[in-house]
Amino acid sequence: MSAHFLNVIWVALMVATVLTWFIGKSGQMDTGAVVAILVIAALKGWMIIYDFMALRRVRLLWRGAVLGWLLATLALILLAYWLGLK
Amino acid sequence: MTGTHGASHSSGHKLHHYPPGDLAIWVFILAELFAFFVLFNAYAFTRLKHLELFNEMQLTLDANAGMINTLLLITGSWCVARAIAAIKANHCRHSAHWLLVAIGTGVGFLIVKYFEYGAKFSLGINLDTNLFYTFYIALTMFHAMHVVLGMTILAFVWKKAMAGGYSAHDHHGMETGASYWHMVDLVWIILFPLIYVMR
Amino acid sequence: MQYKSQAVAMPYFIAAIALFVAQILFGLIMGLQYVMGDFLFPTIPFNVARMVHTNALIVWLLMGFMGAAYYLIPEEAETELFSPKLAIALFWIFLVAAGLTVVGYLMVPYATLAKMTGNDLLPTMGREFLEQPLITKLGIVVVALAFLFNISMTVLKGRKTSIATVLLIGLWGLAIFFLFSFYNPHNVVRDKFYWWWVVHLWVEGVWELILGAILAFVLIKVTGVDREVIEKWLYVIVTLTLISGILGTGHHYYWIGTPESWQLIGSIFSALEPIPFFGMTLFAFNMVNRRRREHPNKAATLWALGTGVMAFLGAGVWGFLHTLSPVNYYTHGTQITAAHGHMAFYGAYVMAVLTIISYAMPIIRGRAANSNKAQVVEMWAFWLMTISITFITLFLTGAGILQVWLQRVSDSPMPFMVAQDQIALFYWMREWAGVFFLIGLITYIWSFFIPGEEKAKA
Amino acid sequence: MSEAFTTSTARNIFYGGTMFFLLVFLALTYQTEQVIPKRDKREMLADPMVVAGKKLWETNNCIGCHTLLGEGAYFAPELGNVVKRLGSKEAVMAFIQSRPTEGIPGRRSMPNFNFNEQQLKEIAAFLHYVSEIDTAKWPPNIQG
Repeated sequence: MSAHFLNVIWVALMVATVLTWFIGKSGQMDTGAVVAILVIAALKGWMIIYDFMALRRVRLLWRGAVLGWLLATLALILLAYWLGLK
Repeated sequence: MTGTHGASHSSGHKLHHYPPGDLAIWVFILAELFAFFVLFNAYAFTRLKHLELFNEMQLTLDANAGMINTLLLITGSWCVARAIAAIKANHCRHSAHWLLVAIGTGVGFLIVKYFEYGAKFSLGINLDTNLFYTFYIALTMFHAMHVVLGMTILAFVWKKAMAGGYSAHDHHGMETGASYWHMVDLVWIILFPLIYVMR
Repeated sequence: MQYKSQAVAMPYFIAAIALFVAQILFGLIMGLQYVMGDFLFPTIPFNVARMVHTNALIVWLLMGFMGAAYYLIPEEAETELFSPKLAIALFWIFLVAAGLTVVGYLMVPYATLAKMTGNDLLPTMGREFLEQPLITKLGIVVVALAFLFNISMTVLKGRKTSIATVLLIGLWGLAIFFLFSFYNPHNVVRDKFYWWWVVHLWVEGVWELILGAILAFVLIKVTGVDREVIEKWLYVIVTLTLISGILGTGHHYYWIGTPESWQLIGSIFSALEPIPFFGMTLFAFNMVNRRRREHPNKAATLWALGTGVMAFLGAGVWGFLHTLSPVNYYTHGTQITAAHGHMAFYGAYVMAVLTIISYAMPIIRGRAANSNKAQVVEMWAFWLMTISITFITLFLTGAGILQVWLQRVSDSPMPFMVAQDQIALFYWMREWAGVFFLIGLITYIWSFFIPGEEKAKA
Repeated sequence: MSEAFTTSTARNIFYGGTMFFLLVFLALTYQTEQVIPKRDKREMLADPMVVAGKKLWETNNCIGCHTLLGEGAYFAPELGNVVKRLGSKEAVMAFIQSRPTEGIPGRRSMPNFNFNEQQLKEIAAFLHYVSEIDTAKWPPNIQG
């Protein structure tokens, strides 16, 4: 992993964090906002897992375990919020 | 200590058999992730039954502090990733410096948490104030203790790095510590929007 | 046997089995009292029988742990025991103290016993499982400390293996947490809170370290798998045990006046408690499948595998059934708890002690393994006892579900005693399963008296 | 398992993880001690009758048959709420006193402990104290 690439990932993560915060600050929390926040969280988690944890080039068993954790957690949270919005 | 993940980066497309660091830490990481998985879901589904309480109480939280802490942890994670990149290029001193900055972000995180909790505790809020605060304090405090543990591990790694204990050929131990630290970051990436932002 | 001081384990094992018999006999008395309320009344009231039943269990498991430690520590440390004489002396002190305590329970009304033994100086008696008179408790502390001294000195002068380390941490933890049995505040909530520091942190904490160490030791011996591999497994299992088990204490803090945040913490971490037990099952089977030799002692291997499975079922699965606070709200303090307790103690601790006895006794008696015939009988005993305890657990679970339904969930809840009459059939079936358990135990003891002609390499 | 998994790391995680969770547990214990004064009715312990009652409870091994707040033996009824179930302390005292010495043929029966009037009052005071503890609405109903 080149240092430059890590820097790009870092900046992307910082921007995404501010974006999440901004969505939270600005007005109504509707379905769109919840989905957006969760998608951002998924992307951030994906970057951390692939590039910081360096699981990108590890065989699927391990990569899948952690990615699966990320997606399963977010999916269940989405379900819970979706049930709450109804 | 073996350096199985060290020199093989140039080889390109071949997948590694094991994740970076000691497999023992990965068993621990998976166990911890599972615990947080249960905690997050417990929060999300308990919230369903107490929507008004959770929505109301969430507004009392300091989302700015939450955001700053997210930035700090991400930066810390980035520093550790840079430390690994540096050691792979055999830049021992650089690597150690990156680790120190990472520990610094952990300190920053705890300082922000100190003020955040201080504001809450001075209002007499504690673990048993109401169901939302039970979750808020249990989850964030449990996570904060992971930050402390992660910092402790990084401190050991830093000490060894300063003593020249790692090299491009052998940095298995550093990768072990790094993996744990990234896990602490990863958990917060979900914790922040869940507790502070999403209503 | 590599070190002759290992032989001090033998009296401990024999006494353990003798107390095991006493435990089961009193269990049968209690089981009968559940359906024939006046049985032996007022000579041996239920509470007295129960004290003997539970305290005999605790003491014989402790005897088993001590015997296990005396057997495996010299072999691990590769040196003779620090003081075999001390070990024998402690055995007699412990046995006499335990015997006198049981005689006291049976012969004297409990209140009188309390008065005679100085309970007024420091009231510690009359709390579940910690009913022992003050002097017995002090005796336990003295014996435990002297035992730990003996064992620790042995390890210090010899090789320090991971198995010995984990066993020592477990044993020291056992002694340290027992000290909380001397703390008995007037405040019932605080009394109960710290009472669990003995009970929970024993059986769902440090005892599991002892269990893991015993299992790891026997598995190394019977499978010939590399120590390196087994010790890694051991560390992973005991780590998972303590990271789930320590906070898992919270599942006892739901309804006793403690803060309600424990409902969250206790539910989450005790929900993780089956994981280390599942790890233990995988561990036992994995090692046996990868075995590098065929050890002549098949019975010991069977006990080791059985421990893995039954500990997971009893402690893991049956524990999980009622550990979440919304479920526990209805099941707390019913026969469900009794069902879990029976299978968990048998599967985890009884079987672990029987595993080490099964492995060590033939060797102490001068042979690598018992004769084929003796082993066949022992395996019969294994299946009889294991299947019986499974049925005891199932019947008690049935009784518990019915009890919860009639007394807790129903729109017109029944009084306790009325509900008990409704579930008498389950109690009868439990008692019969108990009889089969006793037959299994007798079979087990019989297996020791079948001559062992096979002389093989140790 | 492979060489990627070292015993020394596994051991360090064991020590570190255990210390970590022990510290969390101690922190929660501290929190518990802070909160329970509001729940445990400790002011009632100022009454020496309650304290004496607890000792009687213990030295007669009541827990050997009964549960108290769900803990104990499951042979006889829950007593954490018995004062509320029977309606009064006096009713509890009368029940304890009325137990036949020789039991009831074919049925479970509580032994007669030959308590004097003072002791009966102490036991009842203790049970009354326990019934006032805030147990998060447990038991689900008055039958215990």
